Amino acid sequence: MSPTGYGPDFLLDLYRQMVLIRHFEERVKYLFLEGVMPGTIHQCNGQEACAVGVCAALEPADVITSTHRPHGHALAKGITVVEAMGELFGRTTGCCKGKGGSMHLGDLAKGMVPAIAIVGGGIPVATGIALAFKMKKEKRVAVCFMGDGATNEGAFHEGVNMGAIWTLPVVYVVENNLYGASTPVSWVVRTKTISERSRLYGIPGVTIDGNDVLAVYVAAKKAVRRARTGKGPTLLELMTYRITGHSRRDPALYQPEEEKKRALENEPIGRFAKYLLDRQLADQRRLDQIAEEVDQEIEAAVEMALAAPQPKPEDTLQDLFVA
Amino acid sequence: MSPTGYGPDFLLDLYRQMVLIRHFEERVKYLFLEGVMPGTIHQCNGQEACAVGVCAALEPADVITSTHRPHGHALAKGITVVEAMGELFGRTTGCCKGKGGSMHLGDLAKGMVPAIAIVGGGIPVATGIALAFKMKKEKRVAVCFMGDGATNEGAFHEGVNMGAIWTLPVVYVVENNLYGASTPVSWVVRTKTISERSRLYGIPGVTIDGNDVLAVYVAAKKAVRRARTGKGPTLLELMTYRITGHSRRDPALYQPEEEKKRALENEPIGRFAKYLLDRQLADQRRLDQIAEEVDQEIEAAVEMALAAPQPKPEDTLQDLFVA
Amino acid sequence: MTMKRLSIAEALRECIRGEMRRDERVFCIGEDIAVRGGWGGAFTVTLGLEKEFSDRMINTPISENGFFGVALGAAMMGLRPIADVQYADFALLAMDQIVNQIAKMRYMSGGKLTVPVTMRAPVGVTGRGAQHSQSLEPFLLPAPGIKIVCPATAYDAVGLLRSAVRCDDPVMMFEHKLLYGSKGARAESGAIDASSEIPEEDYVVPIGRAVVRREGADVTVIATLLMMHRSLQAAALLEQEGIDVEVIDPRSLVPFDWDTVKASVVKTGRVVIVEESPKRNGVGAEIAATLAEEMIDHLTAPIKRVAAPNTPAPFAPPMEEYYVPSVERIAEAVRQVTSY
Amino acid sequence: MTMKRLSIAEALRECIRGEMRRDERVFCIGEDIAVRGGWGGAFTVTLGLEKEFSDRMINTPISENGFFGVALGAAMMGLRPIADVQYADFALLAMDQIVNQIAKMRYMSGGKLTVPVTMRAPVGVTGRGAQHSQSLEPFLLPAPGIKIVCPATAYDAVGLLRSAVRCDDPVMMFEHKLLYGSKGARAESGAIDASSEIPEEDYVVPIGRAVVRREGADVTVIATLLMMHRSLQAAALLEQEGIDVEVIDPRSLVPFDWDTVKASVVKTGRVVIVEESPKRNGVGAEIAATLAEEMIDHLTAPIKRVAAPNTPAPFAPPMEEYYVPSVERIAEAVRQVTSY
Ligand SMILES: Cc1ncc(C[n+]2csc(CCOP(=O)(O)OP(=O)(O)O)c2C)c(N)n1
Ligand SMILES: Cc1ncc(C[n+]2csc(CCOP(=O)(O)OP(=O)(O)O)c2C)c(N)n1
Ligand SMILES: [Mg+2]
Ligand SMILES: [Mg+2]
Repeated sequence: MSPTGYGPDFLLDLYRQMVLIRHFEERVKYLFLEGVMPGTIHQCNGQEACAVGVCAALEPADVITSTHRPHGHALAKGITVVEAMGELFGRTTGCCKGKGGSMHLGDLAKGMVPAIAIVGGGIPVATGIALAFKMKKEKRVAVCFMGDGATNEGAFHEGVNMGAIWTLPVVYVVENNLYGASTPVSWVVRTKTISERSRLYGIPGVTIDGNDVLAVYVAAKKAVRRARTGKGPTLLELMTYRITGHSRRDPALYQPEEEKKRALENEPIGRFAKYLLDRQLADQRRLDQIAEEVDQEIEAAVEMALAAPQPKPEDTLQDLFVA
Repeated sequence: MSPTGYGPDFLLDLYRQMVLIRHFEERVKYLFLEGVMPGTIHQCNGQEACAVGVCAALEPADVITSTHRPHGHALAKGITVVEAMGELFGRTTGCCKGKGGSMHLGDLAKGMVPAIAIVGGGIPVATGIALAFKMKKEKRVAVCFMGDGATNEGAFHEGVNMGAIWTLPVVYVVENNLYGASTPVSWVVRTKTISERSRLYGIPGVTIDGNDVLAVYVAAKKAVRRARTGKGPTLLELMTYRITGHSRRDPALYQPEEEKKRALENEPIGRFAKYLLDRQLADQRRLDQIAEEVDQEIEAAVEMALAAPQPKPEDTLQDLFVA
Repeated sequence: MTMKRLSIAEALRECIRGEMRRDERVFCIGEDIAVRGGWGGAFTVTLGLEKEFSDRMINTPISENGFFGVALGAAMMGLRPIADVQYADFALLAMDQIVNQIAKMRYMSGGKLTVPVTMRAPVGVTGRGAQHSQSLEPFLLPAPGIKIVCPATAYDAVGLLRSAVRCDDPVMMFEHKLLYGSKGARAESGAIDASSEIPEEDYVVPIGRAVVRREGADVTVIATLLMMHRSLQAAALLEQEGIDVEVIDPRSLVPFDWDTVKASVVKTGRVVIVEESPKRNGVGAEIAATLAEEMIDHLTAPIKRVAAPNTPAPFAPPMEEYYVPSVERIAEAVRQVTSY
Repeated sequence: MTMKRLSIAEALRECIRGEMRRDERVFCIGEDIAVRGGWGGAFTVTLGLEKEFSDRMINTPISENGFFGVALGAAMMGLRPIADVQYADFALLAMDQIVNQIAKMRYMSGGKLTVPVTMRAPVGVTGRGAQHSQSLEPFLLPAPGIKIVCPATAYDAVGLLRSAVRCDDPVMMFEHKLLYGSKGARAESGAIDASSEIPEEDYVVPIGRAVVRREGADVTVIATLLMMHRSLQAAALLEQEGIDVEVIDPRSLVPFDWDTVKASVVKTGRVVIVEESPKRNGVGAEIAATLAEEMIDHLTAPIKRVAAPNTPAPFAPPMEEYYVPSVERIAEAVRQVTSY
């Protein structure tokens, strides 16, 4: 696996975050299938190392944009379980006061723009955030999360090109989970990797094992440093896999069984647990304890959300304009 | 210059076409500045070898899309001077019956879609034309003319990618005249060439001297053959220069004097005349005669257009729907 | 004449299958429409069609502006594409191709070419927040050159889609997520049964012809899609209060069947227009404005529009419920104009 | 108080310069806006500003959807972009960023963030054919979350732009090509003088406030931009026929100054709405619909809308002239409603 030299606190925190996201997603799925949770959901089970590894490389003042699949990014960037769960339940305690919902999770105070559910839509926006950092001479970095499918949108081309020509402090992170919704990436992209697309813009691109949280962290760290020191964008392709449906009740029948099986063996949390155990950075009891703490946190958040006030119907009319 | 082995008729026809386009543009500019011709105009003086070299490589049944700067493409694809001039004057004899105007010249019967004046807008359209050829198993080819500036539009990315993944019979022709309107290409593209962008889509790309009509013809021939034989798209970058304003009365002050001077020395008609004279494929008298014939054709077309009927005001209401 | 009861999603699927069998120039283009084990687009309409028409189900990259342009190019070459976006909101990415190219190409050519593109887009506010909820009708009505249809029943969906595919002009069909009757993983909560008996024979519903869904003497309610169904429910409620409501489903927005609407207004003198979009410049704006221009002497009460407020769609259920016109809000509007 | 007579293009330029001097967060972004020897955008508004503000004139690639998204990102980080497209038609390429992102972002955030983006787009039919002629107002009016202003004079252009730049909400300003008074190579044939005396002092024109351009007792004519000027000309003509026309220039379309319009309707009882867009779902649709809902008892004649026909803009001058409402067409509509 990845280079060592990290303290156990740091490593266990990465682990804790990934478990938090996984368990959050599992709990949410259950609440959704039970009919308790409203709306629709796109979950990131299996892709936790991407969100956690990248966000671990960021400062609180750095800003991310996210997609229709934002739960992991939100939790990794510091939105609390309470704020996220509240939003998924559409409560006033949610990070968007119930106006956003699952697909628009975010809070600028935590460095996350409300997630943009239009595929590719966040790419120019993240570029503009980075432009502002550069113009204001702030040493902050923008990170744009997107899927493989998003790299076929015109917005990708326009956004990344502007990031490149203006040498902006932005990192474009592609979570390549092999599918855009149900469509295999091989049907819609002809190059071997997506990171090659970076060459079109004259910026570096790398393809990384996105299920190896430390590899992701290392690559993100490098890209973020590059951005922060004024050297411009990087296109970071993280190879991963979605081990749940695309949304809601999707049984993902388009994913071949064999592929799914391999993916389950390769999922990031099990791998990182093994890494920690093998190196005796934690014992199983400690890992179990983390899972338990995380579950308690989630459970408490569910209860708080269910007890939290619903928005009033007429709140619909608020929050459009400042004045 | 370019490989020889072409008969003098063919070569003189290329010459004639380039001169026709140049003189057409010059006459139109004059009519426009005089206030006789309505509308606005974008002219292709200096870029004639691109239109002529590429269209010489096409069959009549092949189809081109064009841009806000379509006069040269139209004439090279077989729209007559009468039809083009009529349209510029907004007469019923125009190829679009006066509904289109300069920026929408075209006639499918001649293999040219009404020109698309939204920069980049023709790229997906040409791709769709090629898709139809492929689905209908017709051995026809689509050619998409665009400027350097158009390659930064999202439509470029989306259109070329689809042409590539579906291996369609289409040639994407970029006339790189170093400016998108007034903006230097070096400000907005970071790679050395635009043809490199083709690699992102897994298709070949070449950069050619676009002021050398035979070089253009040879490269186009190759790309067209590739398309026609089912091998998919090529991105053809033709290096050229606009030796007139971007539109209307633009004095093009953003073009450095030194650059303009070099461009004038390098303009395609003078170069090709020298080629023909040097190889004694024609004498000056023959070239002068061509210019004269061409001028007569243009003059006749101007007279016909001025004498042609204007559309009736209520014709505005026609031609929207079939039924 | 045999009949089958089909949901809108099923009926559209069979209709597309039939058109593709009938005419080999017809093909489908869109995202996730041809993946085995997939969903047949976002709402199962094209489910399984790739098995029969492997060459004519063009599964695109996520490139909306791009594939609408591709559809245009193919249509000009004589094919008859059916292009769909997964949610109408995403058609905003393709506005250049739809409004600047598809809608204008025939006109710019001086009527020399035809653009037989059929477009499909699901609309409706359905628990997904602000970016998956828009009714895009108001954004296309100002664009000359596109016909617009909005089927509220499976019968109309089939008849209008047949007309669209066979029409040489661009047609946009808006479909409602809660009316599809999509099943399995793609079922919608809050769905309404819009299924119909679909005759075996090859019928069409002409574009531009409204239908009177319910005859009534007191007030004319005009609504399409989900709002048409809610208007019928409101009418049933109001019947018990002694108010006799006529419900007109225009079915086509462009061209619009003014004759049917005006005849009704002559009869009732009262008009309520219902729609799911924000009120400002919605579908009702044009209807109300035209009636104000041409029918003012027949109106015995002010026209009333029932619509969403001028905000994006909120996520939380209590707000969403407030946002979308309810049966009760429609009924209340009718009461107001009848008691004027 | 010193004054200078300035055209709209000049006045906007000085206004932008002033705002950029006053507030270093203000910057411009768009195509061809910062090229030495260039034109200062399509109509000279930003001409030469790059000399004073070399770091704050962001000259973009031809990427409309992209740079509106960039403006949004920068605005959320506290900058105050002024983004412009060369022709309003091209804003159709950016509808996702404008309608789905810029307009909704604050709302989706639960009111937690602000989006101080100013957008500018030239409209008007000016001899360029179907793709360089659209008035985009009807395409943005249905999008909640964007304020819309339309200055008809240099005075208003300055006052409204100042308000827009200082406003924490997204504002779209539509400017008319024939009113700019652009000079040199960018001069327009058929231009109308819309210049004003511009005071030195720092005035604003509040967004949402209409102005009565001409008082009159017989009929209310509502029009913005070029149509406002033509309406004034029509009013002058009609004065000689003894018809006393009130001309209202709403200046802002969102929010709309209903008070001023309604007060006028109470007085005159007759309304003509003039616009340059195709009639269907144009600006006039919403105004007429609202008046039909709320003012019907004050109307003594049917409302009349004067607009372009429901086609794209044709190129040939005789058709273009027929397409755009003329002074005579406006006058004729007024005669009709006053003789009703
Ligand atoms: C512009 C747009 N088109 C289509 C969709 C519908 N849609 C939602 S997610 C998705 C697939 C996205 O694929 P990818 O970018 O790879 O992200 P992933 O879902 O794999 O995380 C699609 C097509 C959308 N939300 N936005
Ligand atoms: C979508 C769009 N944006 C902007 C314009 C305005 N415009 C017309 S031509 C042009 C420059 C195009 O550059 P390029 O593609 O290099 O073609 P060239 O003019 O050099 O032939 C611009 C910006 C347009 N017509 N369409
Ligand atoms: Mg994916
Ligand atoms: Mg160029």
